[in-house]
Amino acid sequence: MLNLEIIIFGALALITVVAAVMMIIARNAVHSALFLVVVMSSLAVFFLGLWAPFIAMVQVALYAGAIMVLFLFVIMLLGAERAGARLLLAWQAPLAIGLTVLVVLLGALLLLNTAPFEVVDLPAAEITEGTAEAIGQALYSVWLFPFEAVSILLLVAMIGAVVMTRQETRQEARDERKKKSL
Amino acid sequence: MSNTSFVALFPLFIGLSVVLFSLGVIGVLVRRNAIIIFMSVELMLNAANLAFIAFARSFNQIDGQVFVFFVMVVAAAEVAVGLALIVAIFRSKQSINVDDINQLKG
Amino acid sequence: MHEVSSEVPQVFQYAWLIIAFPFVGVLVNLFGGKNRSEKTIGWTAVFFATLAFAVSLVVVITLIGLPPEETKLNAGFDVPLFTFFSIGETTVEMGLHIDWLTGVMLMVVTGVGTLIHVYAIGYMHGDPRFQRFFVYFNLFLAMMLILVLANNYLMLFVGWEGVGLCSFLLIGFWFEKDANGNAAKKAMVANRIGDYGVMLAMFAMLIGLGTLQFAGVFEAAEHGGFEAWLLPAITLLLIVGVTGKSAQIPLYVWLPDAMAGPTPVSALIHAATMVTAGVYLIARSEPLFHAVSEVQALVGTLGAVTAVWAGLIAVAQFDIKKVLAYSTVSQLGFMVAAVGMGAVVAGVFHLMTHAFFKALLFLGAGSVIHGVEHGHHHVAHAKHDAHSGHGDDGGHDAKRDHPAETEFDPQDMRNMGGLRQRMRTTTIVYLIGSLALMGIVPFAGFWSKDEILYFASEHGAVILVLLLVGAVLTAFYMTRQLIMVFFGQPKTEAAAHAQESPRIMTVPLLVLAFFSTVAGFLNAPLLGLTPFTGWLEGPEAHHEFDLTRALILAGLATGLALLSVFIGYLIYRPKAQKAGVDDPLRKLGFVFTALNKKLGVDEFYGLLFVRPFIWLCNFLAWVIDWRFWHDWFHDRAIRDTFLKITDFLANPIDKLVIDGAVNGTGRLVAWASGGLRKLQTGFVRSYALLMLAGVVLVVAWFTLIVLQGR
Amino acid sequence: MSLQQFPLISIVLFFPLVGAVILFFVRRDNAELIKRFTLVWTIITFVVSLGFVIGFQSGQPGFQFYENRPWIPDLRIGYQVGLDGISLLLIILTTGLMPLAVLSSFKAITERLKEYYIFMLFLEVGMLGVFVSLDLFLFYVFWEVTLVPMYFLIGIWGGKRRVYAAVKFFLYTMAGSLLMLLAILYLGIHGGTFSLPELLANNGWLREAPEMLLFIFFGIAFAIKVPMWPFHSWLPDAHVEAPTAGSVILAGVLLKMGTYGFLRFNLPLFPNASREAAPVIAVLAIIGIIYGAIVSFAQTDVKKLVAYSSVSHLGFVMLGIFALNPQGIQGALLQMINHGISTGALFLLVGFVYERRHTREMGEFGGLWKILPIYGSIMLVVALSSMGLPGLNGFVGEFTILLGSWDAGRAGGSLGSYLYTAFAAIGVILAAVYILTMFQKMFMGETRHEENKRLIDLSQRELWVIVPLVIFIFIIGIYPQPFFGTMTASINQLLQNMASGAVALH
Repeated sequence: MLNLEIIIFGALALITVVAAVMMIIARNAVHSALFLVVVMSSLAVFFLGLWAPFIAMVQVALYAGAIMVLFLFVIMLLGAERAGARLLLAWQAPLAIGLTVLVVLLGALLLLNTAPFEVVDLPAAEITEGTAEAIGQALYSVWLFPFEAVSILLLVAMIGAVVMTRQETRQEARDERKKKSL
Repeated sequence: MSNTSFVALFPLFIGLSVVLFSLGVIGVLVRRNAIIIFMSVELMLNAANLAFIAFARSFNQIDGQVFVFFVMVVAAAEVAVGLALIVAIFRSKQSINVDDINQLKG
Repeated sequence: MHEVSSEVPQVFQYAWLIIAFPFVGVLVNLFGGKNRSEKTIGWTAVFFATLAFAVSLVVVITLIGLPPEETKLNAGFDVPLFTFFSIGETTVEMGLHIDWLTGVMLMVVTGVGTLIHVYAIGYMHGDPRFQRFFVYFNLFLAMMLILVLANNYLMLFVGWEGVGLCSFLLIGFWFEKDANGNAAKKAMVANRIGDYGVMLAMFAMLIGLGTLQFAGVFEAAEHGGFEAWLLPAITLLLIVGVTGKSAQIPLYVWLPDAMAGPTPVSALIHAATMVTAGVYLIARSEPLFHAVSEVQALVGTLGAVTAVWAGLIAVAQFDIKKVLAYSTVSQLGFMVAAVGMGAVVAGVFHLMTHAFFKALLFLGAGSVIHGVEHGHHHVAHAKHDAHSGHGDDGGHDAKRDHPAETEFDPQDMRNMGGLRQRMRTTTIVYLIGSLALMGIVPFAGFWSKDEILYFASEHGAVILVLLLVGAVLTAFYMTRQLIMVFFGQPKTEAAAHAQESPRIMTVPLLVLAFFSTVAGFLNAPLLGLTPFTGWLEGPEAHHEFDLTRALILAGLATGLALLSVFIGYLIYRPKAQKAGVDDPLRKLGFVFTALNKKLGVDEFYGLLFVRPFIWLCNFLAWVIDWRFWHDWFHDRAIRDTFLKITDFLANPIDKLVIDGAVNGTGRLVAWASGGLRKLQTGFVRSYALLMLAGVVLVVAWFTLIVLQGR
Repeated sequence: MSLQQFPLISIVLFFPLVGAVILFFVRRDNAELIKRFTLVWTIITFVVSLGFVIGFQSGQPGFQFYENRPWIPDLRIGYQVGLDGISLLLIILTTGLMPLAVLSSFKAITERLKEYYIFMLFLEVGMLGVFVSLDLFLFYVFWEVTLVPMYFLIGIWGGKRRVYAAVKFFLYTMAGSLLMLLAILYLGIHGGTFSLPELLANNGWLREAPEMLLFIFFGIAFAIKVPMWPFHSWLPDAHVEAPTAGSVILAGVLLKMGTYGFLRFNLPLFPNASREAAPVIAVLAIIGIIYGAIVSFAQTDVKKLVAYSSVSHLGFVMLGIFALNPQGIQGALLQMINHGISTGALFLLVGFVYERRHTREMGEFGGLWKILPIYGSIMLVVALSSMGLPGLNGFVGEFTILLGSWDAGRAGGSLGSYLYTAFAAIGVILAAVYILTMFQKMFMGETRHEENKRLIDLSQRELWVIVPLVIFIFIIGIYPQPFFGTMTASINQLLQNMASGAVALH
């Protein structure tokens, strides 16, 4: 049984990592986006296995669905599939990769040298499952204030996005010209 | 799928999270396409989410999941604003190459 | 001696109305006077002045009814009003003080003031700033009343400076002419110099004696217990103020220039009331002066010298008002000498009579000017029928109607002569005023001047002789003026066509003439009439009166005056008939020119004070403050030094870099600085990379700690 | 008293800030709305601040409306505010001048309205903060906060050499305040707290402190702000270049921050040093009085004249403060208010005529009184108040200051203070000279310039700006006791503390 778990995990993890790597190295931005969708979907499966069905659903709907569609939309809109012809900072790539590997190794070293983490498996009945209800309970009781704050943040972001991308209307352009002539 | 057993793989989940996060970092540092950089950031966020969920499961607490929820909301907001920024920049500079945007050069 | 009666009569509680009424007049005319007719404005002002007069009258009548020892000088009643300020140990309480000195001043100020208000309605007729004039006039009345009603030096000072302000405003009333503005400024500044002294005197009093209330100050001065220098200092500082306000040497120079104002102003402010404020101040502070006889002697001499000095200058003036102005300075010298010697009653008495006859003379002169201008206008009108379309509105803006003929000066006595035929009333009242001023029996001036001379004879020969000379000069220049203006033949067309002034101007003249005649009998010791002394000094006061000496003095003074009149008549009578004849006194040559040029005092002051001051101002402002401190020190020295230092620091470093490229040491610097500069690439990704490097360092640090901790 | 517990100070303090934030969201092309909003907002601030006057208990020397909240507790820095008799009138002056300054800018400011009014509101926050802060650190923060909006007010809406003036203003003040920051840090570290009341309560540690050095460090910052001679060089530049409202606020309130600083910090914290430095400062103040007056006389630019006259007037204030007795200090405090009113009004009036003729050279005017009778008359009243005519406000301040300076000699028993006073009082004469000369040059004489003949008298809006100030000129001049009454208790306590602090050290 353990093996089955490992196999499932291993397969999914492999898919995830490969997709992530592909996302980074893909020349075409559209491809990158599609690989990212793969990563996110497989992560959703992980979430499901970790007793978080609500988050898994949200992950699929929000990330794999909405956000990625937005990405694709912008890529298509700008025609930016192949941006970045000039390579200014060539030396940066190896350095970045090296540093990342270094930090991972250091982290590993750190973890291996700390006390091992005891994981106690609980019987199914005692596991708190992240159902919509449970999350809702938590959100509207303990986390009410952050929840509201985050909703305002969302609103602000929405307005900001609208303001930034808004085209100047003709009326305004005319006003601007008038002011300059004054 | 089993109810309980994934928890035994807890270290692996953390490891996976680390790998994905590192890939995100490399993506941010290596790619010049602003959109891809953005996607890499999303990847990093997702990696963190995975760690959160794994920890929530192992500690048997719902708070981790709630936090993931918040992270997602923030990510959504960030994407909205970020993409709007990219669009705005593209309008003025006809490019989304971050290396072209260096007005702050010292 | 200075105890304040506890029972204040009910009437005095309302004495503040005396001040309030003119203020109400100011407000009414200021805010309600726009677009009103001259009549409304003028009579409103007169109305409020009359109200003040009425209340004053009630106060004075009440004073008569009270026992004299309660109402004599500096006994009187205090009516507290409000606390002006109270800080630490120093408190100033605003309030009114009512005794006979106040009573006399009230009568003079409101009485003469009201009459001149009436006169001004006629005189100012047609002036474009008619409203403003009466606002100022009422304001002046209010300020003067504050001055005389105050029960402390600070409130007195408020009135003191207030009247100075009104004087400034009214001298500069026709401010279009630069000379008027200059005269106004000169008056205010000279007064300010005097006020400086009064202010310091107040500090000395408030700190040294603990209070500014008259009663308290005098009591403290009597009891002593302070440093010896305090009283001399206070009195001397007060004298500085007096020389400013009452136009004594050395600050008298503003008063003749002040004649630039309209004539009613000269009469009210610069003859009858404001300039006597200094005399009032010394009279009021009599207990202080009493204690320091040296200062008294000084003041007496100062006044006497001023009397002669100004009398001399008056002899050689041609401007009808300038003669009167110097005469005023001279007469103020008499008063100051009197109160300086301690003869408060005589000084105040002369103040009162002088107020009547000098106001009369000024108003008479105004009437003359008015008439001559009218005549001039008439002549000019006939000549230039075409271009002067104006009717005969007020004579004094004839100049403005005929800018081409500004050379005609309606105030120059050489343009007059023979006016007695055309201006009968004016001539008569002017004659009365002149006789009173000369000190001819039985007019008011005789009695008051005689009393001053009597006290001077008690005090010492110098002052007496000086004052006698002053009296002789007075008689002479008044004779000269009378003959030049009223007698002989008209010297110009204008004088020939002069016209008597309207009733509204002559009636106040007649009233004043009446008082100039009879006011002297209020204090005529030769006749045994001394109610005035009784009022001011109380019943117990009683001087040893030497009748023989008084008679000799009176005879001497009158005789000298008559002699001087006769001499004047001899000199001027034959020459006064023809036009274009110069002053016979010019034969004196250099002396006359010097006197005519006012002894060069203005030029002297200009050379000694004004020009150096202006030079100093310009030097400090432009050379020291601007070119040196602002431009050189800040902009050049500090800023450029800073720039040079940075330059100095930058260049050697640059050179180091170049040198280093040669000898290798600089390479490190170049590399480091280049590397550091490269960090500021503006590339976001580079920054992110640096961040990652930081993360690596932090994690490495942690790892190190953990590994070490094991 | 309920009003005392109500956090009125915080409300008044941050009310303009809220206004600035709201203004931020107003469309910039809606000029009328911006102007009216700012005006109404500042008026409301003023009305609310009148609560201080109503709730103020004048017999009490301590801080009232006191609030204390932790801010940076680790460094023992607190948000500690309160007011007493020293700051009360200055606060009212600030809130009261603000609507007038705003109203006066309605026509003068035509560009970047929104930023202008936002800066004005910011400035008000800073100024109020300076006057209410009881924590040294908080005080410093507000002190610097006032610099920024003023810098922009001069630098953006100023005259021809505005950038030069703004930079000079900024650098000059900044240089001084850095020294003050050092001294504040020293006090905070060695005294264990930044709170002024606490520092005063246990000032025993000051025994070891280099008191004179700290006094000088604080003193230079304040002296530059005052500005005391010879640190006055930034003032004419700043005043001449600043827009009218900027000058009004600068002269009316910002300069008072310096003198207020001396009163609030230097005297109580360093009593011995104050006593020792008093003669020196008095001499500097007297030089300032006479020098300012003399230099004013030679000016041809009327705004510069008024600016230099500030040097003279502030010299009086400094002299009063360092007389170190109730008369001098209360007189100085009242003179601060008076100067705010009179000089503020003078700058406003100069601004009015500048808006009409676009020049400030006195030679360009002459005979204005005939054409602008209302303007001339108001100018006369204000000018007279500035030269200290009795019955108007300037006199009361100058009189009590000189009285205090005269009194200062009684304790020492030397003739020195009498000489000081005699010299300082020369300033009163000189004030008459330069003010009257200015008045004569501008308003008397013939109207020589054709342009001047077409000038129109004050509009209703301008009257609304200037008349309140004129009314206060009269009120303070005739009945000053209520104003003195508010400060008596605080000043007495200050002097008592100084005396006892000095005794404790010897």
